Amino acid sequence: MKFAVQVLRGPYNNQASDTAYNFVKAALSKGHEIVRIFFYHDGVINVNNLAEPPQDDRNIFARWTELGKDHGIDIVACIAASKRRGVKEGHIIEGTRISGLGQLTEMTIEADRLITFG
Amino acid sequence: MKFAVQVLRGPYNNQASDTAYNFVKAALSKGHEIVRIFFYHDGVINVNNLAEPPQDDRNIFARWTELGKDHGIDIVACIAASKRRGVKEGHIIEGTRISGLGQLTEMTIEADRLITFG
Amino acid sequence: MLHTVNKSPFTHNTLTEAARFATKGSVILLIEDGTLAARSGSKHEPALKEIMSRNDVYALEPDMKARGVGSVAEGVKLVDYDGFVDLVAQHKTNTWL
Amino acid sequence: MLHTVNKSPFTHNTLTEAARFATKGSVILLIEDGTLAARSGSKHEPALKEIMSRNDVYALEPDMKARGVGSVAEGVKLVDYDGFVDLVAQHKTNTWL
Amino acid sequence: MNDGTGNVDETENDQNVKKIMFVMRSAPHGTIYSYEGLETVLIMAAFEQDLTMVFIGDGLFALVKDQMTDDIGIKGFIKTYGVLDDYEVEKIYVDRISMEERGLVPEDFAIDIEVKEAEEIAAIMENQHAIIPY
Amino acid sequence: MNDGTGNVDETENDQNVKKIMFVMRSAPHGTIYSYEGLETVLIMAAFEQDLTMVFIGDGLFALVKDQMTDDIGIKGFIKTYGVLDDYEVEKIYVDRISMEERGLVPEDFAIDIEVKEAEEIAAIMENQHAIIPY
Repeated sequence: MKFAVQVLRGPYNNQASDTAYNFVKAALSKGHEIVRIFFYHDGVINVNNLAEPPQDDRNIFARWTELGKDHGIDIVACIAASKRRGVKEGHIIEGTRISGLGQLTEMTIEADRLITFG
Repeated sequence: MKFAVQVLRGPYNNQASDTAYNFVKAALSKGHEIVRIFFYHDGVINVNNLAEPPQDDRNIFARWTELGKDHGIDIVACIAASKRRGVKEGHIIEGTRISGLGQLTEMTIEADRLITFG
Repeated sequence: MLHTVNKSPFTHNTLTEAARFATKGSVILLIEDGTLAARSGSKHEPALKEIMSRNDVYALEPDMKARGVGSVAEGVKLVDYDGFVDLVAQHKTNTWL
Repeated sequence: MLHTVNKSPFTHNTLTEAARFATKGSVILLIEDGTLAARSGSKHEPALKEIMSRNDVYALEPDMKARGVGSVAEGVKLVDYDGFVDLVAQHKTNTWL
Repeated sequence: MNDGTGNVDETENDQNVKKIMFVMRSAPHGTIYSYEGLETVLIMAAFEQDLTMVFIGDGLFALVKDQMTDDIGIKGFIKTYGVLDDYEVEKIYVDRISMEERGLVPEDFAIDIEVKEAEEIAAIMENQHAIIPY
Repeated sequence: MNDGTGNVDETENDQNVKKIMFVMRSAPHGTIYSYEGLETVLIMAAFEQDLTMVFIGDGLFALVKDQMTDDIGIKGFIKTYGVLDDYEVEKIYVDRISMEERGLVPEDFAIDIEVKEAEEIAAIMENQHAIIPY
């Protein structure tokens, strides 16, 4: 089945990023397709590449990059939301991109299921 | 009277930054001293200099810089919280700095009043 | 003591919890979404009246106006940011997040 | 329909609100802080039982274990992330933030 | 059928029209959620999707008339709701219990809304391709 | 008096010891607030302030034993509370009503706490130099 995933909260501050990641991993292992992961609201901070998370905890940023690399998942942060929060082209993690809400629209239309984590 | 101000939420996402700013402006105009403004949790995003807020709305980032410049207020973002959220030395707005929780401790001790916005 | 509350009473239990810790003479200040508690005619008004029987309740007028809170429950005192500063100068402050 | 709830029932009215919109056959899944609703012996348990009289309630076990929720209220079904995925595959999903 | 001008065939286009419901539960100004939510609605309306907006809980306050935000220094967005009509977003529902609990009446709102019971809203919800909460 | 070694005089130091109360109301893991709050407590303890921690509402869940976070992939921090004793943070209070409403008993907590009535906590609150909420 085709899943689209929206994440609305920032990494570490809220658990939404973690739950989304664990959900996506499980969905992939069950053979589902992830159409796209779209970050909105504070969720856009997930793609910031200037973070240096504590060594003794999970690295949320590196996890998204790996997920994109290993499974070819399209990972997009909303440009309007990014501009308000200082997430900027040139300072985002590998394998992600910044784009418009059209990407959210598209994935919602295309997917069998939209699930939001926030 | 000496006030110390702590802000715990990110700009635009929550109103806390706005309320803190309006409070500080009023306190200064009434002759109070602001010992320091300390950003913690997602509050650290207030000092990110990569943001480009919409032209037709207030610029929260520019407001902090002006406040620091016009009134010589010390504005500090917590380093541990900043590292988790991608706020980094070299990418912060003018007139602010990144430092440790010792700065929160110091201002709490020194001020007559600590007020938290979150 | 000044207790500030910035969450809506319709969705969060923050105001109820803050009121439990307000001693005689303590003051409660509603700000941001917390000012939604100061509407008259809502389901929450009796609880607000109960709190006001023990503690003074203020509301930040700029936040009320921003939310189009037309009619203010009787007994709620309105302050602007200057009044907010005065309350903090008069009392130690606890913020109920 | 699958309704997910990630807020604590002790501090937010989210679960109560979600339950009001759950039709017959709809399923509620508690995740994150929402799993605190699945504790047995809490003030919220009667409300949970009331909800379970109409709708199946699941709780995400990894989140329960993370919160040390020792004793689970009778009737709550536990799922792991695989089970969460299956529920989403079976139902359209609405997230109650 | 593609007419060679780059326009997509109408029929094919219709297959891409999905029922999408926005569940608006956030009060305005305290958080940006209701504003950013409205931005999404406008984009999806431009994509000509079959949209429904449902206001539940404190989401209703986003629609209240006479929001004067000058003193908090935040740009208000109540006027933006007026644009929904131009975009043919016309299914705008308000949950009756949420309204009554907040002491609101339909005349308090800046735009035309239809008051519905939770059961009616739930039934419409069941009929959607996707639900987006803000 | 400064002894010339750079050590601050004891008496002067004592004047800088303030009563500071942390009001912990956040559940663990769903947000980072209770964890980042604990980080602040430990720093202030290192500055040898006179600290009190009060757990109210869902804040109590941060202290519950047997939090197993492996399956959510988040580093747990319940063990860090054990350090408080080393830092001589000993005034750790739990609100009785919050505890009972959640079906918790003192034996559920990973560290020694004292159960107090809201009135007692409020009285201690009145006596502080500053209150810090997380």
